[in-house]
Amino acid sequence: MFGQGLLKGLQITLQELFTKKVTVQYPEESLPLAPRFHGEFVLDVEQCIACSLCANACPNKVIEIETAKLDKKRVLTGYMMRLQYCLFCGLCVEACNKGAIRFSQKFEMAKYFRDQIPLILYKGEPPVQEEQGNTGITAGEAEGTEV
Amino acid sequence: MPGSSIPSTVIDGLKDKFPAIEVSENLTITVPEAELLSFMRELRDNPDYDFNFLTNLTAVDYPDNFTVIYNLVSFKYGYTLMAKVNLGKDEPAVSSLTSLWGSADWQEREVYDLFGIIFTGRHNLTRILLEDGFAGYPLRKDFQWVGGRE
Amino acid sequence: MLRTEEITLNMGPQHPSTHGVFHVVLKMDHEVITEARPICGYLHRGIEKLAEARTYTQFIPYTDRLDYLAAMLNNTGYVQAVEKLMEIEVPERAEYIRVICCELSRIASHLIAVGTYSVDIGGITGFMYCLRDRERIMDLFEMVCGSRLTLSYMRIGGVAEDLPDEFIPALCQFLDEMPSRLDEYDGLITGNEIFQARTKHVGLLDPGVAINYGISGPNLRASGVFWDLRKNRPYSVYDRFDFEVPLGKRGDCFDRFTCRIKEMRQSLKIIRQAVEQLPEGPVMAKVPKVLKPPAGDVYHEIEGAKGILGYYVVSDGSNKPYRIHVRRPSFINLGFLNELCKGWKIADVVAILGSLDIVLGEVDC
Amino acid sequence: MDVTREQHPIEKMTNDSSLIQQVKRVIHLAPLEKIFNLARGYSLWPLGFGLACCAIEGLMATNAPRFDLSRFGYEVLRSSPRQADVMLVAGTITNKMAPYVVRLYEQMPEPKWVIAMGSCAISGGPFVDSYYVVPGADKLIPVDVYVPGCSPRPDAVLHAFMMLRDKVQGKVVLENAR
Repeated sequence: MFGQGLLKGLQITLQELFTKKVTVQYPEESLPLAPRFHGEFVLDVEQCIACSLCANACPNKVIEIETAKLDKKRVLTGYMMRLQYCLFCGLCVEACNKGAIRFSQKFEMAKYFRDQIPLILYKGEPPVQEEQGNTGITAGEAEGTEV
Repeated sequence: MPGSSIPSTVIDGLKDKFPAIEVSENLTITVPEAELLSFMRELRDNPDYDFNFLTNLTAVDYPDNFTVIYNLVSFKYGYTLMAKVNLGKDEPAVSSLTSLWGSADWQEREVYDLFGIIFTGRHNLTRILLEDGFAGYPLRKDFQWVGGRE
Repeated sequence: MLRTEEITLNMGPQHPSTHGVFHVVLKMDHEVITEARPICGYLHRGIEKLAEARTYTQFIPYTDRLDYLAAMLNNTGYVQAVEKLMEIEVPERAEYIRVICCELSRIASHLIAVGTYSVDIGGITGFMYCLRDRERIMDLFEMVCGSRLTLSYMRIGGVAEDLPDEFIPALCQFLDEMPSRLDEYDGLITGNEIFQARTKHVGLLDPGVAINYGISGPNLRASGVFWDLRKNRPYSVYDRFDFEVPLGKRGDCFDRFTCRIKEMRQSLKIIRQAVEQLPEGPVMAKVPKVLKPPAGDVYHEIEGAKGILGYYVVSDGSNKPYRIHVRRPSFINLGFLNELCKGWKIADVVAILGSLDIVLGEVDC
Repeated sequence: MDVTREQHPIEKMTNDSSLIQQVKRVIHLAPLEKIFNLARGYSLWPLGFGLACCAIEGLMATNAPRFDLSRFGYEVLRSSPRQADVMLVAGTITNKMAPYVVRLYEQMPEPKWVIAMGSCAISGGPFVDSYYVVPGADKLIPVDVYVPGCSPRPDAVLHAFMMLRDKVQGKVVLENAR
């Protein structure tokens, strides 16, 4: 009979009227995010040993690490992620042995200006030079990706 | 994997018919360019092989030569076969297989677009992915370009 | 028949029914299509060239962006190709997790295909229902790997992380509820007379021609050709599952559509078996930190959501691939569009194009 | 000063007819404009224009029941640029597509806004090194809000829409505006 399919469809949509609503009222209530969610990055500066494994694991050379030598030890002086190039794939987090770089649950990263997008996770003063240590060797430069 | 590669008896039969072909260990057949069309026609039309499905057609830019790769599947027997044609570095050209398999049409155009390999004996060999005025063939190893990174 | 002056009509690159940036130049005699010339490449990003500057692991995220509706399948195809080249044995548990994720991805992709096809034909309701259920799969993916769309979950030698504890209960709940949802789609979309009138006996695809043109996946099976790599040439652990391959009879738009709905049911069946059989154990094989496959080449095919997805990987022995080529099913399926549209009316082009279920990221690579 | 259509102050400053036209079009009555902007902020009509992966999240999933863009009044996805206010650049812009993106933007009526969604639209993203990718939508058209992510969640897109609303309604003082 013609119109049967239409009635069936209407019946289904009518049933749906009485089921639980799936809409999340976003700004007021937020969706529960999974623990593994790939949000904005956070850096545990205490843990970071400036090994630049994360920078080397990155497919798109997003991470720029600045280090300085202090008593034959590498010290982190700068950690910047150029989020505009980031794939949010998680290879850097996976590469980190110390668990220093992690994802947070923050996803509201929208900005009005492009120059605010790069995420500066750490910016420290270079340590006081006791010997003639060289500063400012960036991991990115070693790979040949100068900004 | 069951029914994946072609049995060696079939390869031997092919060798008798086309003495010029070379078969490597993993049963990849290298065909001279001149015999490609007749070899492929034999593969498709002979009921012993019945390769009715050209699944993949691509090319590689090796330091010494271009290689065009054909992957064939026989639905009847479940055989798969990889055939290769080596081409010279300057003005590479190979005969087109569009008369045998329709799926060769777009894939040949893609290879022409990205490698600049000419497929002879077909119409409408134009760029498919890039725009018509694009200079160079991007998947060649000597292709130079400037990225947009700041 | 009365002939009129030929009209050229551009459909795309920005058109709601082209599913992305795709351009068809239609030559028409009155309302009848005489030639449909597809122009693609508006999303060509040169992924194959980018692969040559990245290591084997670093290319995994780029495979997501090919067929972004079924990223897990793209991941799997690539890592299996490299594993085949390096002869890595993947742990059992990882194989099962891959199967679960792949089939979820297939369902997600088919849900988008079904939903957008419903919009193309003129019913927004079906789209809303499909997207609602797709969100649940997205939630599952987010649990597993933290992303919704671009997943990058597979690794060469296994998967990135083991399944979280809350995943299996959530998956089982999804499996319980999904069949009734599929019945809803059948009632809403498939059973609708207007939908049937616009899709039945439209865009007929002859099986012989389809094989000759390299068409694969649900589009080929809708024409009645039994060719599903999960059955015909089982890779991974697909030979351990009991499922059917749905086939169509006529090869029209309606068959291509219903094939997808039926395939979703089979995918649910596979996932259920995989969950039951899921073994314990490691999820990652022992692979070296720096992957250097032996020099050589390999071609590996899996059954993607849109058709046969093949990866051709050439290694020169270094840690970066010499060349990677992807056999993209959407690209090859689209090659037949001209012949498929010929003789049909202009409104049917939307129906035919939608039924082919192309993803432009995959077409243009 | 008596500002009429004939005697606009700009005419005293310059003879450039195109500039005079431009200024006459741009300068409006401020209080009225505030009311207009309030209304505009609550009824942005996005252009139904998807480029790549982000279109699935930014246009389809946000319109889907879970996130439901229509709660804000933004659900009217127009396929014609003539009827749209907001262009959501969702995906990679390639060299082949760039002229069309510009043309679509130019076809949109004033006032218009652009949201660059995802890494690709901000800067070329993962494909920035490619030979065929435009490194960012702002190389072609002015962008109002950038949404990092690859691809951003639908909630993040909603957040971007609300940021754009604040900008349209003039609620935020844009720091270091140029």
